[in-house]
Amino acid sequence: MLLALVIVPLVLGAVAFATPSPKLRPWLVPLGAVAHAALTLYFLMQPAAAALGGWLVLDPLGKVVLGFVSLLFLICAFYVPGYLALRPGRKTSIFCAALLAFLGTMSLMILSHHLGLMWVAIESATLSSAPLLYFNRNQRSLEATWKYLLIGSVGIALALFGSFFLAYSALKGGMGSSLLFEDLVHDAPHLSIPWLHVAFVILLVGYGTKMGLAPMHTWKPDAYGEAPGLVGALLAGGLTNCAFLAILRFVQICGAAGEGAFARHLLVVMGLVSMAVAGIFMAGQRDYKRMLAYSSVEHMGILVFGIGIGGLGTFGALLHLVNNGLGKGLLFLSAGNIHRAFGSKRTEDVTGALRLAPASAALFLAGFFAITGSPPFGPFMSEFTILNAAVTGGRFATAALFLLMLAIVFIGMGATVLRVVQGEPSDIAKARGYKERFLTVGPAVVFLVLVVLMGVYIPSPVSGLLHKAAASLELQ
Amino acid sequence: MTPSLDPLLVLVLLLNLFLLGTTRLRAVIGSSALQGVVLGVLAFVVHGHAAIEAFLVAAGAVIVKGFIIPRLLYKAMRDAAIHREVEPFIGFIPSLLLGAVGAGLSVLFAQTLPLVPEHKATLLLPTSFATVLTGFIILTTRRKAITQVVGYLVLENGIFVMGLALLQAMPLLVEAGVLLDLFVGILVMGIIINHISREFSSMDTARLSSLKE
Amino acid sequence: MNEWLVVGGIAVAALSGVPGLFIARQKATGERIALALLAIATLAGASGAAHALVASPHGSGLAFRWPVPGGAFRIYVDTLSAMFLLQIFVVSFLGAVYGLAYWKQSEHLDNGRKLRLFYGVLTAAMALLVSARNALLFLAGWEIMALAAFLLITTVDQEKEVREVGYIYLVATRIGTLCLFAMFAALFALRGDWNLEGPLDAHHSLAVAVFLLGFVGFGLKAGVMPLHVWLPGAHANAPSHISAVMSGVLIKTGIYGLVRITSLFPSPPMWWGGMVLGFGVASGVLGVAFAIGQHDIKRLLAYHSVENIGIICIGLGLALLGRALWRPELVVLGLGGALLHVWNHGLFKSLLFLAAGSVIHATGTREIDLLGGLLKPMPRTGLAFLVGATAISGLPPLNGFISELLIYVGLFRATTHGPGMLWMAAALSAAGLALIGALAVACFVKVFGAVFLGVARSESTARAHEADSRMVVPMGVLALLCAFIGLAPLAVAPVLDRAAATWAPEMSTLLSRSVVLAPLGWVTVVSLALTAAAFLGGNWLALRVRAAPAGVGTWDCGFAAPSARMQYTSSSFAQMLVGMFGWALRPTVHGQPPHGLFPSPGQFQSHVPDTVLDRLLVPGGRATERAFHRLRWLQRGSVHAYLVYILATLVWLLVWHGGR
Amino acid sequence: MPGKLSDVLAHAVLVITLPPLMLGVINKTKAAFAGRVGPPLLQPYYDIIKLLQKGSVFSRTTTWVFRAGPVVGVATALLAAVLVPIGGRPGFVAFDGDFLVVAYLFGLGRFFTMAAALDTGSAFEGMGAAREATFACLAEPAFVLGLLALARASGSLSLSTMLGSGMPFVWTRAGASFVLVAVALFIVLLAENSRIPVDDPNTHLELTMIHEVMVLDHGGPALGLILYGASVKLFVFAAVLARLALPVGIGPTWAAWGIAGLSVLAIALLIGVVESTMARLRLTHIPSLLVAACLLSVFGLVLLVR
Repeated sequence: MLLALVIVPLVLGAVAFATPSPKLRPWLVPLGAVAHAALTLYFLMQPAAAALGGWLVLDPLGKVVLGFVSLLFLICAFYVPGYLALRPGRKTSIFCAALLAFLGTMSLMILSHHLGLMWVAIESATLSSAPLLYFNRNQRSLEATWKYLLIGSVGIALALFGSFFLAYSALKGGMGSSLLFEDLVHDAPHLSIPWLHVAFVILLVGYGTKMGLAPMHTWKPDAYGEAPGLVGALLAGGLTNCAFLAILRFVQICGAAGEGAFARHLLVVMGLVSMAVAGIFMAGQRDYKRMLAYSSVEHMGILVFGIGIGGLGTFGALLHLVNNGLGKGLLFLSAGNIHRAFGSKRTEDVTGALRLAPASAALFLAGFFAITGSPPFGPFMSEFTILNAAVTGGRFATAALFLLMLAIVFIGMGATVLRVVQGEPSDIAKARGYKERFLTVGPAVVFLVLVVLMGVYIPSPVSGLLHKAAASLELQ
Repeated sequence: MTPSLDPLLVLVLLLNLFLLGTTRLRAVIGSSALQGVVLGVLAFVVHGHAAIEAFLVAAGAVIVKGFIIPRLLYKAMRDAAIHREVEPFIGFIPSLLLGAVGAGLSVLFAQTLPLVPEHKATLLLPTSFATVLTGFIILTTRRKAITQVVGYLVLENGIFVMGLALLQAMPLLVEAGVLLDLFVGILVMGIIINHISREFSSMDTARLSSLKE
Repeated sequence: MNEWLVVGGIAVAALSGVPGLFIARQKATGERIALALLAIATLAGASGAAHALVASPHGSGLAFRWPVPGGAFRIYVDTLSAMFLLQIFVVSFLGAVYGLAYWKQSEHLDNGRKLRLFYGVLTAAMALLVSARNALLFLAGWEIMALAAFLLITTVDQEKEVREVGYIYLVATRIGTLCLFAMFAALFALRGDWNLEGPLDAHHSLAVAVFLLGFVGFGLKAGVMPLHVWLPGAHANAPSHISAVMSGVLIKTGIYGLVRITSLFPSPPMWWGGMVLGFGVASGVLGVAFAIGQHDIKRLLAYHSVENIGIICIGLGLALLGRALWRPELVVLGLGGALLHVWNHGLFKSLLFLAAGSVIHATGTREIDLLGGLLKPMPRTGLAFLVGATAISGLPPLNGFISELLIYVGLFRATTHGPGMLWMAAALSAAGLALIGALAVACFVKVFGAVFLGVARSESTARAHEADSRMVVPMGVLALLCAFIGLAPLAVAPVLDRAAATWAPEMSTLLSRSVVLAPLGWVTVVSLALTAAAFLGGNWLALRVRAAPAGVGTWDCGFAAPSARMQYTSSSFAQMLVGMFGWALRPTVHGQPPHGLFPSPGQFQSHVPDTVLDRLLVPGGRATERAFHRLRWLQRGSVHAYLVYILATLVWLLVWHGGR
Repeated sequence: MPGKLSDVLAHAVLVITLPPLMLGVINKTKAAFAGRVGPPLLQPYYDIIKLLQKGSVFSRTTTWVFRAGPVVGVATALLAAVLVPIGGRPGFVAFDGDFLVVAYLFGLGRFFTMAAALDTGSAFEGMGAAREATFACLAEPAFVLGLLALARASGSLSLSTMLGSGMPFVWTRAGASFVLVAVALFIVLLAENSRIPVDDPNTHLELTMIHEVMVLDHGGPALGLILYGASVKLFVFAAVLARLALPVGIGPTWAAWGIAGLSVLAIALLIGVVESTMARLRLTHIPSLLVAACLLSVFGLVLLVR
């Protein structure tokens, strides 16, 4: 029963909220994660499941995203107890509850094949993530949360608007207006093209806001910068990917309607714009968590760019969805540790992390190499696949731009990362006496192992899932 | 398509302009609430012959948009003990003009799109677009956090109008979900506004700009 | 068989540093284990490579499934790969031996283990990439090498300068890697698969892209002027045995890439060869010119790497021209000379860096003008350095002369019989080569004289001591190898012929042997005669002057009290030459010379920055960053502005794209 | 292709005996111009023999490198001398690219001479070494370019063939360019052997000297070796230049050898004339002279385009 994927985390969230013992509570998150992961694994084995009369369907695309989100959450969940132990005197009840609710709503969003329901789910996911951002309870985090909430809500309000346009194009096409994904794909050939175009543009902007494509990315640096590293990982690897999934669904509809070229063109443009903006804002970035936010903007750009290129690029993009998520997890968790170690996220105060928090700094450096697409890490495989798709497609100028952006981003990001890890730590920082703990370093290590694995040996089940998903996107 | 639709839609448009023009915060909230109520009525009128569910949707809209949310906002106002002016970035006349121009453009935009016959006559879609634009204008030109919330609300209203055009696409459950989300969203925003006014001793979101490059 | 040995060597080398991680920092056990493992790896890898060199290559190597998109684990050791493999393993091993004393674990508690870990990884990665036959495997090896090298360069990352050069290196290598991404993508579009195998049509537009991207990507690693920007700083600031490996071996992987890529195209257009030739001459002349201007002994050696890469490129360019014009003898001489010079430079440049390292270790400075008279306290190091200096200047009877001779003869053959364009280009390149040789002589006389001859110019130099035997032995081995190739070039000639046949298979039947084309036998005769004559003469003179009185000062035209500071410094030695190349070197001079009848004490300083890096790239980069900073007000913190962006994007897309 | 035994012997005799005589001729010529009697023709022999018998003194700063300088100088010069053909007669051995060996042998000799100079730690000798190095950098390309022209014209890579019996015929084809090359090589000869106008062997101002100042501290046998080595080097260049300038046909053996020796001495005479009629150039102007030599050779090459 697919609904379990949604119910279980929500229920556990409620339990966590109600649990009196602050000792026990953090461990409910891993519990929920394990349960969710187990369920996910079970459903991934199944051919294809549906529920609520086709409103909830687990199709190949959904399998990829769901599987990844579940994995991401599983690893991050085990970071929670260690992290909360580092932050004594914080109210953990809302935090843990919100985490689990976040997982539940994200699952709902992934499963739902009714665009309206999808909208409801992603809005709820946004709302449930607001308390996570506000965890630090200071002015900065308050401001970040406000911006995240307002911009996000407006964005997905637009998304709903777009969904209506889509429904209207069906209505105009002479069918009953429906927001069921299957109906839309089935009736796609009859959809009214102008409405479809407008609908896709609005949806791209709407869900693009949630995904963090430039120039709708403005909430990202604030949110990722002020949220705990763990939340950053979940947003960058979870919620953004859900929004991406939504966009993928509309690309599918456009493709079915024979308007794939139109959609892909927009995606390529948005992708390059996002990468450019990321590169510009990373240059000389003094705040390493904001830097990670821009890196996330860049990689969202790469995702849509890959889809826009199409062909092999589609597979590359889906592969990158996984690789980028893993890399971001690695980066955010290690960055979180460094933040704890130095008590600051400005590179003026943070230098020589390799000496103060050796493991985390090394992980951070590795994460940097991974996310910038160095062989043999996973992201290299996906970015290289996308590049090849562009070149073999004869789009040399586009490929050249893509490489140029990668270079700019690397130059900017490298400067900041190296400033953080290398050199001598200040005496104030040394005085803090931070110690690496297993629970805070372990999950990051797992991420590192996985991201390397994706680069040197992609397990056949995984590549099978990815190929199926890519195929389902490619059908015109 | 019943003819008694357009007057209500015109009323919605007028409320948009009023929202842009008024200087009083209470009035702003009130008019947005009124707009909600009108929308509820609209929903009922559009599918008047339809079954119980249309009634439920309409009722839900009226209750949530027309009563609960305004209550929340008034409460937030009281808690924050803010004085009453709206404090826009740009004057009221310019924003009125913007609204008017927006409404005009919306009509033109609706013309460019191929409508189904029964919508050709009505102002349904132009109203929707215009309301969405109004929401955006309020969101981008008003200083106070609470007015921005109202802006968001108006944006939603515009979308709701669009939804009226295709009710069977939005079954009751989803419609309810949307309303619920809206409600929770506003609730959370209200809470945050509360914190803001405590932390910053003001709701002026222009102050909320310490996070920047 | 060979492949298995090589793969085994790679695996062992990669892991050589790992056991040390589990051993207490203070213990020396870790470094011993690492060295032992590296020795095993070298034994396996080098023997595999050597076997591939002597026995004609057979079979098609190893091929396993590799479940990544486009990946296949294809390893094949042909003569080209084997030549590079042999050098990689041997030099890395010698460097490791040297490191045992130069970078004692007990003296470097914080970074010793890290250094050895990545030293092994670096060796393995280099060996992997030169034997890989699959684009992704190659790229993996390539980037692992680059990153390991970065971590080795920044071993002492507490120092600001080290951090800066590390960053420059990282950016340079990444840009190169991105070029290679594009190159392999184009290759894929050309071939349809990921194998690095020819023959391919050189006149396809994608082939041109492959060549140009490859030239930039690999040239950045090799340090072809003007792509050399990262090289001087990195070589100067890394620990000396790392510099030795980098300059001796690592930058050669760039050459390997060029050779491998060009080998895929049977009939390259003539301008390929011309271009490589031109850049070769440019890097040769400018590299050595910059070297002459340096004060820092390791920067100086680094610029000489640029010079020697230039010489190698001249050979490669000649070979390309020969292939384009179907002149097999040019292919043999050009490619043979280039590849032999790859070996030779690997030997004498590592030798020089190791010797420089022991000087630095003994005196604690890299500043040439603070050294002097070191031949007395450190005779062995001095002798080793002298051998290296003579060899790198391309003088008989050492190995540098052999490879340059091959290239010279090739150029002269191109001159004597050849169409107009070819022979004029060849003639000018020959003149350029002569200029390079003479400049190298000047530069190394300067270094050897200023560092090892005369008298010490500073306290620390005066207290210098001979290096530890674990540092001297590797230098000795390298020196002997230099002498061996110099005296018995016939021993390596067959390898070069086979390499040429591997590079240009379509010509393999026509290729005559380099022995026939170049006077290698006679060179041996002359060199032996020279050695004998010098030996006899030396002994005669020694006997004749046995009775010479000791302890007298330099006559120096009867100058009364010469002091150490009056010696001709390296900068004064170089002054005229630097002036001659001032148009390119742009030396910065400050200080005021003494003037007037009773001059107040004057002072004079001259400094030669890297024109490309310090006058072009760094300012350009700063300007770009400033431009980016101006765009930052977009992210100004106002949520209203952000919402406007969303609306604007919506409108923009609707107008420009929705309109379609 | 090694020559006949008689040839080898004759060649050896010339190489060993002639060089000092050239110095003698030069000095005689200069004396004649100066209206002096001048030292006897054989004076250089006396000097060298005397020096070889003297004892010597070595500064405490010097090392074995200081002693190696003269030895290597002589060894390389003699080896070069047996490789070059004299008067159309091939050298001991002749092979493709032998002229490169010659050039690089001189390079080696220069390397050690300069190193020996630096070994004294004297500012003067360092100065000399610096100048030697600098000017060699320009002389080398000029030399190679000249030989390229010869190689191109004669279609051979071996000195003995380039300057061999075919010379007269080649002259008929490439005379013009050979004239240019000859001039270029003459300039190179003056520079490489530190004669006026590049350097003044017997000035009394160390600051202006190049070669002489490098060997200031050598005395006794070492100095003797240096003198002899220098003269042999001069002989080698002169032999090449002589054959290029006077490509007379070959008669019977003895006549050929006679002509060879005389032509070499004629070059010496020419040098003497130049030294007596020209003033020494300022150091800063010497590079332009050598660049001019390079350009002459290049023109010589260009003339061969066909």
